[in-house]
Amino acid sequence: MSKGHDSDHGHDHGQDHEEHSALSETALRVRALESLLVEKGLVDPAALDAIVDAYQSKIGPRNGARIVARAWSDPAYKAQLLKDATSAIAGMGYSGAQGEHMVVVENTPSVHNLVVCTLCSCYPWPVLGLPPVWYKSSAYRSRAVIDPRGVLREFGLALPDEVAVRVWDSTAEIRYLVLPERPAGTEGMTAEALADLVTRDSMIGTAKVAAP
Amino acid sequence: MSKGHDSDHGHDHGQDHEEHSALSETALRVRALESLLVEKGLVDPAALDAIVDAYQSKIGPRNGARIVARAWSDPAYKAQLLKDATSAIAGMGYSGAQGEHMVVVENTPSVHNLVVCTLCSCYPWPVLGLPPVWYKSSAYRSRAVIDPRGVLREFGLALPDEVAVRVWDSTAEIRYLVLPERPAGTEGMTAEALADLVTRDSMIGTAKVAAP
Amino acid sequence: MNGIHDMGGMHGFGPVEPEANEPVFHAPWEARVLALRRAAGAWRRWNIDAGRHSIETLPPADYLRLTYYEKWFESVIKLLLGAGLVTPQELASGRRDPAVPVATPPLTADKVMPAILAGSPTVRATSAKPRFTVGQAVRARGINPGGHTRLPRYVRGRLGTIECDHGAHVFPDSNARFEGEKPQFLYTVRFAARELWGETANPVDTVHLDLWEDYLDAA
Amino acid sequence: MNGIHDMGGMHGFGPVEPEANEPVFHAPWEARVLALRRAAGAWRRWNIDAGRHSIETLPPADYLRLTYYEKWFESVIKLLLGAGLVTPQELASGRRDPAVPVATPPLTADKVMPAILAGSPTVRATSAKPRFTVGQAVRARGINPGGHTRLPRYVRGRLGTIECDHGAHVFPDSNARFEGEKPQFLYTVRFAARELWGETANPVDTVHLDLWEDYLDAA
Repeated sequence: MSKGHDSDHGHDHGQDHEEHSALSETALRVRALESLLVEKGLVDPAALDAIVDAYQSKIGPRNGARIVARAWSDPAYKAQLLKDATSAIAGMGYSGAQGEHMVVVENTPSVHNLVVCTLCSCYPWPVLGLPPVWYKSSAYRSRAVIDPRGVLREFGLALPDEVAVRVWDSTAEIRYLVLPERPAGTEGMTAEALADLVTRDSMIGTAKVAAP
Repeated sequence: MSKGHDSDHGHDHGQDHEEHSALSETALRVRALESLLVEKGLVDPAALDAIVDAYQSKIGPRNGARIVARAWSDPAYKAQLLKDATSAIAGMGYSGAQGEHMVVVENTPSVHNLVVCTLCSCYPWPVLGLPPVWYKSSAYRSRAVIDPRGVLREFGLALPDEVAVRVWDSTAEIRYLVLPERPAGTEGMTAEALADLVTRDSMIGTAKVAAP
Repeated sequence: MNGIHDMGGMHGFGPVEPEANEPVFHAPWEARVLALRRAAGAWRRWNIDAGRHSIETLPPADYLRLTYYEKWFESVIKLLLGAGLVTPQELASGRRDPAVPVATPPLTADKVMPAILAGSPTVRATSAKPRFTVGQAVRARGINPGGHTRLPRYVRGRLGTIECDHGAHVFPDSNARFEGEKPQFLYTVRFAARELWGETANPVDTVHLDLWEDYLDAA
Repeated sequence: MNGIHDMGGMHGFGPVEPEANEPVFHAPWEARVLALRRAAGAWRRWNIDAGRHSIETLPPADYLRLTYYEKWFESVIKLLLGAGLVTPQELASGRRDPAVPVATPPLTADKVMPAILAGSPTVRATSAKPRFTVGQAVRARGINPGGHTRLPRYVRGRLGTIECDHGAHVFPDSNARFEGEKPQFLYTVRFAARELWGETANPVDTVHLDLWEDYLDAA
């Protein structure tokens, strides 16, 4: 499944590979630019480290999973989340860049939601962290709107024709989080245990949450 | 004007260059394929030479120029050309591949015609030969239909707003030849002398025929 | 398919850059690619529509990066392999599989000019009647075929006028899939530039496309 | 612009290929590019829409060929040069022009998390009344702006329904050109998949986009 990240296709007759080309040359150029910007006093290297640390270790799909788990466990919170996601999510401590305006869309037995950004790669950073490579790929961006069921099948999710697929193309600064269906067999589980079940893909809409 | 053909942009951060990349490697690969196909008896090397010779020396825009010059000189021929271009052109000895079905469109003081193929690079080979690189470029194919006047300005042709621009997108096997306006000051010239004035671009529609 | 090749109306490709005194070929290998494609095509194991589709299905990044004849070269390899005229092993080794008998080329030098001058007309006799008449208003269908099609995205759903009836021609969508020529009427359809591009377009400008009946509805 | 970035509905890019246990960054330089872009953005010499446009205007072949963070890197260089924060000579030499005084970075380490948590909301107070109401039928305009826009080609000319009113938001088309925020009402608009893609689409499926008033007409 990780074919897109191998570097075994060269530039010459390459496939449409999207990641990791010319890695070492780019690394050198990035280092040179950072060095120049630091020398000019335009950026603070400690701030750069702090930004990297924020997205490397603090902000990721675990945040979204906690939101989902609480919504499953707390009907009042779920109602608030579906009514005003931005404030409900901020109440859990998650807010800001690329999640300034949040909407949560709920999967049900008859509705399946799928999030994409066809024009770039908009994604709800505060709750899911940085997007995976596949979400940013031309394949996903191009196909999610015209062939969502085909994309879902590739993710192993074959939906019956009568289940409505709702695709959310993030064309503005509204960011979407899918509230997946709570799986059977999770009665009585704590919110923390429930959060362990919730995958990133289930909150994008390319997967369901599997029963434990 | 020939910037698109320099090889001074490498693959790494190249411009959208469209021609002449990796020339020597490709040349070797082409030679290997030809050798294999000849060895297998699939192609006759003398036939290959004959095909190259046909398009290198026999079939080119001089053919179209003779058509245009005759139409300027012979009203009956012009009428036939505009009514049934395929047979009128065949009558001059030009026919066949990529010109099986011809239509001639006439420029007038109030109408300017421009030919493109947005989906590939269809072009009337029997009368114009093989298309130039710019005709096959993404820039021309993308822009000719949405911004024909901008394209024409880049070719040095600024048309007044009241002149209708008719763009012909060659989406089927009909091939288009523009009959340019006969320039002033050419009264009494022979068809052969007139043909010397007629440029390839004037028969695509990106230029007018200049007065002698 | 809504492929990278369907680029009518796109922005961002920069200026058109004509080359002064451009040669017919920029390198000898370009001429050989042209000739190889034509000569191999004489086996009639593919048709022009399948040939176009083989270029359209190159990886999009390659489609934009490769030159015209480089695309032709990649395409002819795909076609030869797809038709079984060449095996992957032969292509890799550059040598004929000795188990396969040597063939006799269908196109010899003496047949080249006659073949070029004859071409491959696509008009077909039909007893069918055309569905549309010159002057009639039509709308290009809002379809999105996944295979080869010659209906560009920029006219889909747009209103036009039948300008010319060219008779029945081979239908590329089926022909490219080797599902038959299914000839049907082909029309030149005129679209106002404003219908295609909006109110900023020049009101007297028009764009004309040759479209088959299956691409059109009466408006 | 009808750029290569506007790829919704295109065919030919192949399957979606998820990576198991994907790391946040595939190489340290990717993280540095993310951080450089964010820290340089703190100078407020460009905005998010201009930033997006700088990626959209990369040469299309590069847009498809480069990785996400490679595009970000090329874009941040364009933005830095465009804003005059870095000169071409400095970029080429890698050394500061000694004639330019050393600056003081606006974003320091202590401000990073507060800045991330604050974000940059785009909703704006307005005394204007919304032109459309929830449930109303609207048609996406058939416009083709040459500059930045967030109206994808695949919905232009198509009929939809207002599903949600998000209040007035910064208008990207003007903001990307540094011509002001021109806030206007933003709506989620629901389109039937069949309206967008034709009769082969599933009849119960829908696609939802967030579109500004200037992108819409009452139907």
